Amino acid sequence: MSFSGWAELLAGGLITGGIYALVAIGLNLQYGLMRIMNISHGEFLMLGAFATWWAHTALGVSPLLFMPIAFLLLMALGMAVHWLCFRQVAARAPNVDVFEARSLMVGFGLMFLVQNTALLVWGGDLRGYDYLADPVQVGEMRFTANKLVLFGVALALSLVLIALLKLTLLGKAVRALMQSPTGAQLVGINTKRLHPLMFGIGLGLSGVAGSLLSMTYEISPSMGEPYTVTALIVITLGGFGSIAGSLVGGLLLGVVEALGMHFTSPSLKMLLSYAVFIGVLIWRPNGLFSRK
Amino acid sequence: QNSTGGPVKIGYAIARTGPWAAGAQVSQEPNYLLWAEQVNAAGGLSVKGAKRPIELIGYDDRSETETCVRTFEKLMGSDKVDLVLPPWGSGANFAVAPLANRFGYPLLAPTALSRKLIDMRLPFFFSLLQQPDKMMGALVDMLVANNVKTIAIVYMDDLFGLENFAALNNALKKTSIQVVERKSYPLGVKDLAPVLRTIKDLNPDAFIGITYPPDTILASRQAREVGFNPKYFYASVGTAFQLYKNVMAANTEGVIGMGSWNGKTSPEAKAYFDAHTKKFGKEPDRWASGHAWAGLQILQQAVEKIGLDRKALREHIAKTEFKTILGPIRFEGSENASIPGTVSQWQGSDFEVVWPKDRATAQLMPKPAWK
Amino acid sequence: MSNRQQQLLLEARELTVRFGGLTAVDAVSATLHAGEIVGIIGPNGAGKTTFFNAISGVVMPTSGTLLVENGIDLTRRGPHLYAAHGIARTFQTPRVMADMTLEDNVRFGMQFAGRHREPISGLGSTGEILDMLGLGGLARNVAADITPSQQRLLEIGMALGTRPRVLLLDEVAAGLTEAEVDAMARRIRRLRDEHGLTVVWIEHAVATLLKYVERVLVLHQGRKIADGTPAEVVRNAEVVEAYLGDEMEATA
Amino acid sequence: MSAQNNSHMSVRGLSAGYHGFQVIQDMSLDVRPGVTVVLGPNGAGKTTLLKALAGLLPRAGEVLLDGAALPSADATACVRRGLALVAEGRQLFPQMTVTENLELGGWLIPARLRAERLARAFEDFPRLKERAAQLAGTMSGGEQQMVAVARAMMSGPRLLMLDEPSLGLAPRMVDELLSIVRRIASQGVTVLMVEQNVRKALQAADRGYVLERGRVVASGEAQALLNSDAVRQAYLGVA
Amino acid sequence: MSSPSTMRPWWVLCIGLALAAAVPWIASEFVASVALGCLMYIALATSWSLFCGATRYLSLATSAFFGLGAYASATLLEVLPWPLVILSGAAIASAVAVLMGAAVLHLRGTYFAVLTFGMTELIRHAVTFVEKQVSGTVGRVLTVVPSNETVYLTVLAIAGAAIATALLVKRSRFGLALSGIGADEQRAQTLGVDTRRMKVMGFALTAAFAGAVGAAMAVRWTYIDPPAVFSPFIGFQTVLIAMIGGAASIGGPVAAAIVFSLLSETLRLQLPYGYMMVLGLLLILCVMYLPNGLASLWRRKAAEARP
Ligand SMILES: Nc1ncnc2c1ncn2[C@@H]1O[C@H](COP(=O)(O)OP(=O)(O)OP(=O)(O)O)[C@@H](O)[C@H]1O
Ligand SMILES: Nc1ncnc2c1ncn2[C@@H]1O[C@H](COP(=O)(O)OP(=O)(O)OP(=O)(O)O)[C@@H](O)[C@H]1O
Ligand SMILES: CC(C)C[C@H](N)C(=O)O
Ligand SMILES: [Mg+2]
Ligand SMILES: [Mg+2]
Repeated sequence: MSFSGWAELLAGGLITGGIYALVAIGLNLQYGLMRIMNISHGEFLMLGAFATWWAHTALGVSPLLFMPIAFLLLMALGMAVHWLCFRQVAARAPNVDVFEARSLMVGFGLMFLVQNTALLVWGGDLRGYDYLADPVQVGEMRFTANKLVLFGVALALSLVLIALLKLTLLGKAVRALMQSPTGAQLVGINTKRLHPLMFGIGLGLSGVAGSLLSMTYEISPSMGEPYTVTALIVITLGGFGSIAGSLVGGLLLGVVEALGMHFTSPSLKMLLSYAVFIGVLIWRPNGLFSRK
Repeated sequence: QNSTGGPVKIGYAIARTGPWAAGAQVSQEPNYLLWAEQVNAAGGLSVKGAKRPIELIGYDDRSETETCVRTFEKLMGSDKVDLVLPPWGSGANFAVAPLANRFGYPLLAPTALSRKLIDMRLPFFFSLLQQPDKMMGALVDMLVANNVKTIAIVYMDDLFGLENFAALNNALKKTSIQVVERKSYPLGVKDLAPVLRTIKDLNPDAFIGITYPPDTILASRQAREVGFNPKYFYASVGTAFQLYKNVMAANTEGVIGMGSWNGKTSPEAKAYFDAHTKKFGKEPDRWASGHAWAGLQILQQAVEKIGLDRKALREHIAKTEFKTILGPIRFEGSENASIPGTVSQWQGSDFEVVWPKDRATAQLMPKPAWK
Repeated sequence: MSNRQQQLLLEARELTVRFGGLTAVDAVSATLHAGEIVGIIGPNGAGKTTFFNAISGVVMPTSGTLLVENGIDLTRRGPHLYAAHGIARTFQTPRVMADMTLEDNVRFGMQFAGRHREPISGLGSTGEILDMLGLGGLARNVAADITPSQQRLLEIGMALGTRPRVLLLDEVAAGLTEAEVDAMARRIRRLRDEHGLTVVWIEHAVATLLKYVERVLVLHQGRKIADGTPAEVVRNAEVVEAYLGDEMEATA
Repeated sequence: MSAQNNSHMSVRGLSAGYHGFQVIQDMSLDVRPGVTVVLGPNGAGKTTLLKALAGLLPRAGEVLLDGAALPSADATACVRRGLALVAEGRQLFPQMTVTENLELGGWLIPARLRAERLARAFEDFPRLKERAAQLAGTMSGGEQQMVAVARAMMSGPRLLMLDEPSLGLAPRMVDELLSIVRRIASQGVTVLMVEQNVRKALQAADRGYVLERGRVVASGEAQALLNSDAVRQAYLGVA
Repeated sequence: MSSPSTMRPWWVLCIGLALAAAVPWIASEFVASVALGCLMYIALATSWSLFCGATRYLSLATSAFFGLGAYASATLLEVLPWPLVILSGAAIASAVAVLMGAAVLHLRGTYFAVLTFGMTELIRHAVTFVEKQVSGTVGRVLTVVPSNETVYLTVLAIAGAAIATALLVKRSRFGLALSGIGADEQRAQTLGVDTRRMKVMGFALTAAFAGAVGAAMAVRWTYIDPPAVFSPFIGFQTVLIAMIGGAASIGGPVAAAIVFSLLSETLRLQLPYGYMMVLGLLLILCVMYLPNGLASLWRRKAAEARP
């Protein structure tokens, strides 16, 4: 293969990796920082996607413009969900492990609820629209515009979050809350406000991911599960709570898959990716980039 | 069994949730609803001349074989409905067909596409869609007729993909067409670009994708993205959907795939097409939907003639030729013996049948480059 | 069985434990004979707990050798084997089985490490063990419901349940008043005197500890800096400098 | 510091306990500037008292800090009012580094001040500086105690409450800790401390309270308590 | 050991089994089929909580074992007698569980859950791949299948065996070791438990039941392929049922399997469009207001009854 062919292959892998990272960000905040294993992550992503599709096809709103609105909508929804369910679950659980198990169940409940609400509203068939699907020439390489946008947003969001969590104590405070609720109260962390906010941001980011993904992939109410799985794999690889880890982990996974696909076939690729994933976790049980 | 008066109870389970829903909700269930509505609007289902309303009893099978089996056991075993309609897809039909056979319910399946199912020789089972050998045979004939020398194949790792792939290879054996690449991919694939880039470098005359709707669109979009412009671009399932037009917009032009009819096939087909579009706000797909509708027509005609004696009904269906929107249909064993393999192509706003010549609604043309 | 006083129950040879760049236990060699009662002291972070962890199999030593009764080499083997060879321990931060009753906590060890071991005379049943610790009245309470100091006692009970020959006690008297520490020391002494156990005891209440043990190991920055009778150790300049300060002046 | 009779925190008619089970009954105390120590046997209610004052437990009665009432069962609000507590069980964030633990101690203060105080904490406890990047949960027992004390001081409290700060500390470290406590007190921070190390605690304190079964049974100047028979008998094991 | 209170669960089990055994002959095919669904999840959830409930290792590998059992059944159905087919399903699943357990049982919590999920997917793709290489297609058609009653009685026997095993284990040293691992693994080790061996054994035991259930159920579907038999939802649903019931108890998962199956079936048939929403909502409410599972209902009662 020519040099530009290789470049294109790698860049394609990076873009796919960027998508992986984007999908993982929201869950990383929720699980990595707050131990809420939100198994309905993909469902909220789906809501973001449907809202965007609907706004575009029914109201003619540009998906790009709608993206921040999707963020706010889902964030509000997230805060409401936290207020209604997780607040009480957190208050009643005797320790973090139990909280995790229970929030997993709530996640399943939300998954059923959200997916089937969407089904009632929009029906079960596939939807999609045509937006920014024109290929853009980047040097020798060609990619569709919507994918480049997606990659850019993934990168930007990751960097913003990394900076936010690095430069402020926000992320640490949220993690503190899970490690010792009493300790967190004693240093003055407002436990009642911070968690809904963080959960909301997590869902908001799922919404943004959904919004962007609806430009490149078809959407349906049952589209969520694979994204949840992807997100879970990426955050496990990168280390729970580490945005940088997921970004690098996601990109790496994308490149490895692209190469695997080039040298074998997409069928074997799945086998390879899972083998790599399992191998990595057995070799580095706390994620690729853990210090230990 | 309520043989006189009262509504005719027709039961089915089909995917409203889960992975099968996307297919079932395009090609199958809407047709059931539309059919029942139309028949009832016309006074009811004619049972040997006596008109009785249809009472449709539909359940969700959650895309689970076990749930599907259980529901059909309820419908046929406990509720003893008058007739059943098939579930979606080969997997569910594999499980339900023997059951229907045991209970003696004719099952006219529009979306069960496996030679193995035909080979089980279940007297009560009838398959409406063309089998892989026919579809792939037609495709290869068409490629040969248009002087295609090299092709690349991408196919899916499930029964549908593999059977079609095998049939395609089989059909290719008799030709001099050279296959430059064969790659398989798993269900739920999200990226085919690396494969398409490799294929692009090999520059085949035709691309054959044995794909399901999401991958059909993925392959089309990514072929456009990488600038892969073969003379013939074939992607099997989903090209016939309205969705394809929605997402590919102007780029549908010249894309070929599995399709067997459209509004021009017959006036009845046109009427059906319009009624469907009107009721659901979306077009039926130009492949399986038509076969689903034809299956309902066959059932309706048989009941009109025979009544609800299901054993007699099955004898009648097995022996008679029926008039449908797709033309006359007759079964040989479980197989639809009347409709040959077909190929369709997007030209302008319609998915035209382009092969075989005698069913064609338009001429095949080479695909223009992606825009 | 040979003379109790001479039988070697535990031997650590050049035991080293590293965490990354930090050497928590640095080439410590020590022996423990049947019937001894030994104290371990040393500043915070000296490596006392880590030493316990190593000689009970809880952490893998980076290097060195560990022998238990009859010269069996258990280096790098799992904690359950140490327990099976009669080495029992408590944890500095209590790790009781929170959902089980006190009784069941003590019985747990009896069902595993203690199953094929000879009962300790006078401490053969859960009742006897809990009574000896003064927890008899709480036997049917759930471990989560008792105070931290009581949980430290229960830790001893759990260890005794394994019917050990060697008992490793890590700051079991923390959080007690001077008078209570003294009572605890007498209790520990009884475990040796009346029940024939061999005891190693870590405690920062040096004055009391030194009154009740016969030999003291002093750890400092992971190294063993002294090993002798209490009298010898209090006079050791290095020990005074590193750990005791003027602590012993008040009571000496 | 103009509150009634010179007390920084005054407690009147305090009762507290755990779901229906009253541990502390109708207790009144005055915490004056300087170091006040609370003594008492196991289970007397010392920890319960501190938790109630710090807002970790609901309570009845009146608690005034600088003359203004403190809310009940709202620890965060209490911290905002200048209270800090080193709680029983330390309540560290075990999966975070020492530095992160300390930084979070300064959650409520501006970043610049936080850095300053962090440096100060590292000065007081050199061991923590050595182990700045170690996870708090892997520190030795005594080291964790240092983290807990240092973290409480990060917020720059005006009233510092310590629940058995010497727990698990080596004797020299206890002395050092108490001298740090004295220094803090001399800088105008009021200290209320529960201790089992009675002798050393009373030597370092200005005043003391003795609790038994949820009631104050003795109180007064530290020196006087140290010499009182009751204290000597009950806590020091001397007749 | 044989006081009335310790014998009671056994009586309940025997009576329950006897009643359940009569279902295919006295009730309609559909009722039998619903009962079969209950039994399947009773077997899966009980055997899952036997290990996972006690040790608090959240395994998502149930689908893998189920699928392996199903495939074993599809391959061996024509060459072995039915009981041996079931046993082979169990044996293959537990053999794989031993390997899997040896590789991942040192990881706890979410890592373990995610890894078992990953391994399930790996197995699914591997089976697809191997099948494609060997036979050129995917999936298997099962033509000679035992009668519905045989399948029903088989699954009933497996469910009965799972409950009986759970009862026996709960009172055994093995069971104590497992709950010790759940409470504090390292502490249990220092008290003499060979945790590694116990975990692998427990995991294999769980897998054996899932494998047997898979082997028995596969024949109902005529055609099986990897997506259907390795469907992650089988694993999810098992976990969900066990947790709704209260994974630390035996009665809980059994009750939850029954309640959940009946409820979801009733809702599905009565509310064909909104039933999953209702189910989701009920699940959330259940976690919020009955956080310790259904088992806490009668435990609380029992505690109140005792003075
Ligand atoms: N897992 C670990 N990772 C890194 N450092 C560790 C770990 N465990 C212990 N340490 C360090 O090793 C040193 C020895 O710790 P250890 O717990 O043995 O001290 P100790 O003598 O018991 O102290 P204390 O009297 O305070 O309990 C300490 O400095 C501690 O911080
Ligand atoms: N969470 C709780 N629930 C119920 N009762 C409790 C709880 N915590 C403490 N108690 C009880 O309250 C009483 C006072 O406990 P507290 O912890 O305040 O004592 P203390 O004086 O701090 O003792 P120590 O010296 O052991 O720390 C004790 O009898 C104890 O059993
Ligand atoms: C193309 C579809 C209508 C066929 C169906 N997916 C099957 O399983 O055979
Ligand atoms: Mg220690
Ligand atoms: Mg206390």
